[in-house]
Amino acid sequence: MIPADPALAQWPAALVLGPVLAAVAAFIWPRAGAVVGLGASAATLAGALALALQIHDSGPIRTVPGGWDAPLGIAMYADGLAALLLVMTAGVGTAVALATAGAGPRQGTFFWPLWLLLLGGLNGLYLAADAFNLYITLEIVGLAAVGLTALSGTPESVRAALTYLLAGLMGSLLFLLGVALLYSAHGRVDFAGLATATAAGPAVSAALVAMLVGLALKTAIVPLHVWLPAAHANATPPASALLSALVIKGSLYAAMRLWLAVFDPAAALGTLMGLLGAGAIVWGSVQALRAPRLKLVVAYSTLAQVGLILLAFAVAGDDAAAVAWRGAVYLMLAHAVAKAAMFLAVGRIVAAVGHDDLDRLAEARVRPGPAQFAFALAAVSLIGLPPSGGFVGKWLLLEGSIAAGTWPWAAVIAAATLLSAAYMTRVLAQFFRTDGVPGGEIVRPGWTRADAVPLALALAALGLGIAAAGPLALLAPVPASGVTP
Amino acid sequence: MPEALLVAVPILPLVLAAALALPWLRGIAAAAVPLAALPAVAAALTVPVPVAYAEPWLLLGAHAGLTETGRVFLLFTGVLWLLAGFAASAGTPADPGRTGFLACFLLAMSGNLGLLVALDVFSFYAFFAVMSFASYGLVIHGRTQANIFAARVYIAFVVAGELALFAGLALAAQTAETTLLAELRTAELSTAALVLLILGLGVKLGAAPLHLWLPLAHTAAPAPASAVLSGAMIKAGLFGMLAVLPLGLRALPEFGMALICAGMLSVALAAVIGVTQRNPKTVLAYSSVGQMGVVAAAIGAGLLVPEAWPLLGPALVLLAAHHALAKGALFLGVGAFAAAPRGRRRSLVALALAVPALALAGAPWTSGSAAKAALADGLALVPTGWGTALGGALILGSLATTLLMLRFAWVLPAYAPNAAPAGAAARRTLPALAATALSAGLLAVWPFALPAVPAIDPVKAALPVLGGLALGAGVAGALRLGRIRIGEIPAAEGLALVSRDTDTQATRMPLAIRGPRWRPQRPRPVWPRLPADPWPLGGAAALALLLAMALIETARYLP
Amino acid sequence: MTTATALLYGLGGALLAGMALYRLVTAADWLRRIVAVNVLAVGVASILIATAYRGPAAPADPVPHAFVLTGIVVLVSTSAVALALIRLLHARDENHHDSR
Amino acid sequence: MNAAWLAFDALLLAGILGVAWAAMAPGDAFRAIVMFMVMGLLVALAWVRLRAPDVALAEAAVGSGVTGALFLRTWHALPREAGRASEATAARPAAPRRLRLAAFGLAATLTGLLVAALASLDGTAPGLGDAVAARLAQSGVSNPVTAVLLNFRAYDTLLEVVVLLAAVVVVWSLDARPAPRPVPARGPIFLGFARLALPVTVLAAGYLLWLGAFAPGGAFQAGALLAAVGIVLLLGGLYRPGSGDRRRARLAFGLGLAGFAGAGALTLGLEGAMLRYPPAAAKTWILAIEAVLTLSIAATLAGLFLGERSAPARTGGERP
Amino acid sequence: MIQIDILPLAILMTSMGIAPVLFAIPDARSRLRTTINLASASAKLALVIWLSIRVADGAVHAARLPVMPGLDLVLQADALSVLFAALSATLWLLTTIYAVGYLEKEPNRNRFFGFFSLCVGATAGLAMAGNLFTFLLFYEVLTLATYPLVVHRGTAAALRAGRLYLAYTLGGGMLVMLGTVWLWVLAGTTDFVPRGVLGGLAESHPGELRLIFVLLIAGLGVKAALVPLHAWLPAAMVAPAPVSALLHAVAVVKAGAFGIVRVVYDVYGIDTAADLGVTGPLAAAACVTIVYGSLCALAQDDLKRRLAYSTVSQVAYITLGVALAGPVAAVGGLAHLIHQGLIKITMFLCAGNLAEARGIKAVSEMAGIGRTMPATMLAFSLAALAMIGLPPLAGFVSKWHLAAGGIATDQAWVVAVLLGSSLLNAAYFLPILHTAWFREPAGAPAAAKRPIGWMLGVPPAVTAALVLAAGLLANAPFSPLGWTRFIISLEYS
Repeated sequence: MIPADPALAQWPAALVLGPVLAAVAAFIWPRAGAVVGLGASAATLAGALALALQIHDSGPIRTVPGGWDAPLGIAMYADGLAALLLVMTAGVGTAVALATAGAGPRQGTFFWPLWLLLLGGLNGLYLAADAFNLYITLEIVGLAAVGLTALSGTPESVRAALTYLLAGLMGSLLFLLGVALLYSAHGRVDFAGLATATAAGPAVSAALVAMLVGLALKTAIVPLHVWLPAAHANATPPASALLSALVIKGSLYAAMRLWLAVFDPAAALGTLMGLLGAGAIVWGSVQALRAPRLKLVVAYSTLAQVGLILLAFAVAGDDAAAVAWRGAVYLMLAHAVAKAAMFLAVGRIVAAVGHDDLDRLAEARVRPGPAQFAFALAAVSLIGLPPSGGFVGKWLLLEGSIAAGTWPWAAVIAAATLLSAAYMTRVLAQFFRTDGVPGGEIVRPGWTRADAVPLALALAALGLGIAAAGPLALLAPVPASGVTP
Repeated sequence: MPEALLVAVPILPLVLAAALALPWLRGIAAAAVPLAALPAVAAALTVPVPVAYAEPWLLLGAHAGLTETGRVFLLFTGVLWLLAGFAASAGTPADPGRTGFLACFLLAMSGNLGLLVALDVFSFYAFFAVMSFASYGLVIHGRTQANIFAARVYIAFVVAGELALFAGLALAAQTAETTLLAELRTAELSTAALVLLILGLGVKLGAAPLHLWLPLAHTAAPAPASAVLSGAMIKAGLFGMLAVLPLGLRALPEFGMALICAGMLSVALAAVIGVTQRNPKTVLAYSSVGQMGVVAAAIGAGLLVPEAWPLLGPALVLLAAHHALAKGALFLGVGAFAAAPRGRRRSLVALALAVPALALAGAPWTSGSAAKAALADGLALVPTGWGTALGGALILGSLATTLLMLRFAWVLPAYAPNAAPAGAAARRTLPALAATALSAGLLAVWPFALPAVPAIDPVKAALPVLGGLALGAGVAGALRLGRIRIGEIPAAEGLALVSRDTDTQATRMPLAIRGPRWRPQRPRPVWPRLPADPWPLGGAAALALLLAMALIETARYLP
Repeated sequence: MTTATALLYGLGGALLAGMALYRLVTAADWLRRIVAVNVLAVGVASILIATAYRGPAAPADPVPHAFVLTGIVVLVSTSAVALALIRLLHARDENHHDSR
Repeated sequence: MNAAWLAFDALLLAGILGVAWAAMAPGDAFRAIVMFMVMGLLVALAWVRLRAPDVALAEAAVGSGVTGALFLRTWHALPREAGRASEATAARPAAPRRLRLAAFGLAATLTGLLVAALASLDGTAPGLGDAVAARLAQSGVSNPVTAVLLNFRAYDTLLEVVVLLAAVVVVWSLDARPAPRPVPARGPIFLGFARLALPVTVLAAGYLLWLGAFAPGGAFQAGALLAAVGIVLLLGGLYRPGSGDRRRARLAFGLGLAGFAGAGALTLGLEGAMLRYPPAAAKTWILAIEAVLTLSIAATLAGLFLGERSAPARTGGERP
Repeated sequence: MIQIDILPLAILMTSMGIAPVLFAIPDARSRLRTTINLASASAKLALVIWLSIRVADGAVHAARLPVMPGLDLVLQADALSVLFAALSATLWLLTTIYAVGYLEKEPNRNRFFGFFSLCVGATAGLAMAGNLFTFLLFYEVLTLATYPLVVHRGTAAALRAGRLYLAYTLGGGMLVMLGTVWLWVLAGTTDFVPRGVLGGLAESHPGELRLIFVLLIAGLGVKAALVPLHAWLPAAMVAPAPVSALLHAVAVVKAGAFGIVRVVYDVYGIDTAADLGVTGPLAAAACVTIVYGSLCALAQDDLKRRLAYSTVSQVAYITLGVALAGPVAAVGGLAHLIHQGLIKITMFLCAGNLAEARGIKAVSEMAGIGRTMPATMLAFSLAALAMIGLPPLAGFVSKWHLAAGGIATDQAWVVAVLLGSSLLNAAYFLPILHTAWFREPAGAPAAAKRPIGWMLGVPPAVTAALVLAAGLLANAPFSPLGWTRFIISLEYS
């Protein structure tokens, strides 16, 4: 477990400390915010990549900060899964940071410390191998996310942030309840110990339920999603991008990790998760089909996408499940990249058109082509059409469910694809519509540097469909043995 | 050299047709139309038979060549096209449809001549199709309602015939595993194949009941076109049958009887309906139907009694040649008559037309009588029963023809086409006279073509003609005395009921199945406003989910 | 739960948590909801403390105590944010009322 | 004897539950807040009873004290005129009845299940008490809780401080306009009390901090006390921060985390593991960190209480 | 194990690679755009020709890139790929020339040509796909690249058509994906191998294989416009003429048909498919489509709609040829893949010229147009007659082989279907010719909107010439027919 080069054992801790220190700096010296933020994000990305390579070559890394080993001490555990999400977070974050820095000081000085805290928190979350440690990282992520939500300062955003915070609070307290139950049942909270601990009693089951629901609240799994549409639709574009691309992935990852590494849930529970997923797909898609605002459409599509990922919980059978899990993780990855691209693109569109009222979009005289193009590319990945990361993930998910012989899930996946296509087309049609423009000549502003980031992200989302071999190699051991620290 | 000549037979008209498409060549091409058929005549006269060439790259492997029969057909067809071309090029350049007409004329010519030098199914079918479809332009040329209606009927029959031919050839070629007409003839063909082939070729032949298009088309088309239509093109059907049917090789009694019946029916119909017509061209058309009825009957006899074929075959060829020249002469003559100014020229033409008319009627010492005699010899070999019937049919045929010719002579003077072909009367008269001369001289040149024709018994030949004359005179007298008027039975009797409202029907199709139309309604987003405070719902949902999961997990601990 | 005392407080914590959950969902005003959250936290905390209790003689298990300490601080921070949001929300409301 | 204790426990619990219910029941917000604070004190008492003095102290100081203060401040900022429907106050109608019933049923069932789960525990789980006791000597401090907080599981504590910073960042990022109603002038009694109380409190805080190493107490409790000092100072207007102080305040907020995380980085470099102190100097490290934390926590709590904008010297509308 | 092969990659890149460039070129710089377009199109054609020569020599070209464990992106050139690639390359060049002329003044040309080349690139990818996975990938790319072309006009009607198009094709794509994944799970491979990859599975899992077949064919049938999955095709007529031409001749419709060919021959293997008893129903579906499409075409007055329905009917010939499970019929079907492409593109280009030059969109408006636009109508007539199946034109060759194949496999009823269909073809094409050539223009002839430049005039002329040549020189070794025979000789060796 302990890698050959002890220096590498420090990577995980550094990935948490770095952003945190940067956050402090950015908070104390607001003027330097952008510089610090960009630098820290890029550095984190580099570190995450290095870690990923290391893990790819010589297996997972386990370190114990403080030098006290679990269960008394806390272990940090970095396997392919964690590494992948670390890279995803740092990568998407860096891109969003670039876009924000490009947008100038409008975002305000508080974006940077918040983002860096979020980054540190997420990194800690991915690396956590201890239930209580996980709880605190969840809190960091939650607070930073609330801050980002309220950043735009509009009344809607404030109300949304408050609802979000409350949901998050309930979630994390349920999670904490789970931790308490676990401790009282096993006398320890480190994953490795819990995984090997015998005798899953009612208390442990209760813990599982409490933790799952707590995380479900934070992940906005339908029907616990009430906070999400408002929160994601009213934040500033970069904030929305971070929120829907990264934040919900944190809690989802935690649920996945616990599900795979700590508990052995009843099969029926998996089915229930699948049903929740199906419900999320239907509800999210239907709402996205009816939403009057562009940003709402994008926000609701997040619900549907999360639902799709949930289906992996329902697929049983060792090999089949392994494939399905890989698919789910890859979907998380693809969704993060594509959704970030999409929200940034929407930001550009709204900036150019002046509103995001879907029905009046076709009447807009200004047509920000590059941004719309980026949106379309991102949509391709979200729908899950080749060549895109979404497609690869969907393929693996399908493969898993078919291999397991669970037909309903395959059907649900197909339906999800078509539904997402439906509501994305609804938006794209507005872009192409030109006869609605009252009289005037249509203005097509050309490229600007600000379009580069969303476009690059969208292209990356497509690239994930071609260059899937590498990431999947990282995930190869998932879930067999790989996820248990 | 011979190969080049054979290739030139269909190609020259094609080239000219193509040249017509180019404005700067149009004049020359139009002027060259009369010469388009020259290679055909030359080839027929010079190329030694039998000869065959293969061109594997063309189509699905094309074979060109000339058979004994083919040569004769090529000869009289070529001659007829030559004369008709001369007449056809008479129209004034002012005529708007002239270029199109000439183009179709040349295409049809190329098809007609080409199918005579084709030895394989593909090129035969190709040329056959070119001829048939190009003739549409000849039939519709006048653009009158009658033209359009005739053209529609014609094209309908053509399409049907082509399809039948296509299927028949496909079936035949597959079963016989060859694409050579000659080998098809010797092969054992399935019934379906034979039926389809006979139908496909029969449409062109124009024997009842597939004749409906013929009177309309021949009436509607301009004189030169009618001449080739009824003189040359319908013979293509006969040529096809001679080429593919196992005549003289195998007995196909059922087909034989069917054809004989069809033939008799044609003769009867032609006589009864033809005599009531007022338009000389229609009368001529019906006489063609009658003649083709005889042809069909003869072929039927050949299928019934293969032994008779050695006699019947040459007789049929002779009949074809005779009918081609005579009918061509008559049609060209009608055109010339209509074009010629009243007076001596006109009466001259009228007199000249008596010759082919008599020939058709089969008056003694005419080609007609010779052909009939030859046929009679052949039919004599058919066992009694069918034999007598056929003999009777033959006599009835010439009787009917005589009547029709009388009728023709009767209605000709009154003939004044609504659109009198303008100008160049001479260029219309000369070919008519030439054709007349040829049909008259046919017997003289015939021995060079085929084994000598049997001696003609003038009395036997004259009887039906005289009978016809008598009958005609009698009937006419009776009608005159009894003050009885007979209305004209509309040509193409069966179709006469069909509406002639062509303008609409030309474009609108009878079957009207609308393609499924997709009416998308954009979903109006009726938005249930997010509750200002959605939290209680979400919280309650969380509690519910907690309970659901808890119950599922609890189930583990229940015994 | 080793001792009756511990069990008692544990169950008490459970009851607290249950009450808090109910009120958290049904309370109509934000202030009350935050209070409910805090009560919920206390409930969870008392379960932990009860777990740590090893009877009057033995020293208690310090790790749960540490958990609770951390939890308290985390909760006060979160509550502070929530309350700040509430104040801000109210101020916005005022703006709205003024603007109307 | 034991029975008596049980009776006491039951009574105490009943009281806690009752007060808690009252704190959450609809009605006057002020009463609810007071009830909540009372509950905090009772809970602290209960935890003392459960031999968790550190936690009790923290609950009293932070859970009850600071949180209560925050609640009161918010309550003070909210409109109290009846009639105006502000979703922040109880003036609005409660959630629909059907939902209330459903929620009650659900909550009740869940509580039942939770109780069952807890009851099913046989208490065989050893816990980590022995492990802590075994390593206490090497931890550098003699108070096991402090040992756990700042040595064995120092990483958790580090992240906890991150949460604290995150909170203050968010609170300061929320900038409401118009500026809140001015704090009412304090009467002379308040000021007198303040003059008397402040020095004492500061001393107490220092004592608590020092105490934390081997007895109940520590950075957070001490920080809470100091925060109280700061709040009183500011509320009483005894100390008016200038516009430049906002920078200093931020510095103070960040200081603790910077110190702690810096220590982490340092140890990572020196010892090859984050927050693994050199065994000999463990106590020094811990006390140093705690000292920094205390100040920073105090500042942070104060900052959370007051928010950025209560620096009077500034006018709104800097940021869009 | 990445495997690089320049030739296939180059063929793909000549159209896909330039798309970004075309997107980036502003509308104004049309000369630059045209240069790039034509250069790449010609380059592609040259490369394809070279490739076909190499393949005829038996050389193997394959490039692969691993995407998922066991699933590679494979570009591979076999005889069948070359057939399709050659068609698309040739017609792309012509259509590009035409499109440049057609869209001279319109806005959004950069978008149009960008997606245009993406579309053709996807077609090339489809042609060279070495396994079903790769095929699926390009199949969807094609769907997406075509949508902007369909809705190019930006009118409400266009967008409606676009929605319909996406609804159908994405649904189909989903079915194909389901089938592919299932096949992958079942067989562990999706490679295209002559005579199929299923091996013993046909005995062990017949039911599943049938279901997979249904999924795949249904999915591909959407693009191949098999009734009842065809409704999108007539609706897509709102697209600009070059797009319709491409849609019907090369890209979308043919992709479906080509996919069906691949599935039947190189995934299942014709024998296995026949043993599973799935070819019969397929043939039946094809026949229904043939007849129904023609019947619908009869009713249309809008020229392009009539052509669209005729496509529905004609493309089913390809399916029919495949489904008849005999070498001769297969030759007919595959040859029709090419022939129908040539014929249909001619018709659509001519239709486009009519609309551009005279604003003529309906058959009823075409009276006497033969006089005013003889060249265009000549090309159109040639194509129409070819479609009816008259010798010596291309259509005859394929029809002949289909009929012969049907007879050879003792399914003579096919001949009946062909006759019926040809009859209907004649019934809806001949009136057009009659109207154009032999009817007097009703009232004043439509005024000329714009002259037909060489860019609009030459492409249809060339394709018409090709239609004639493909029939006249059918037996020549490098004619479509000859190449098809070569392919089938491999299949039925």
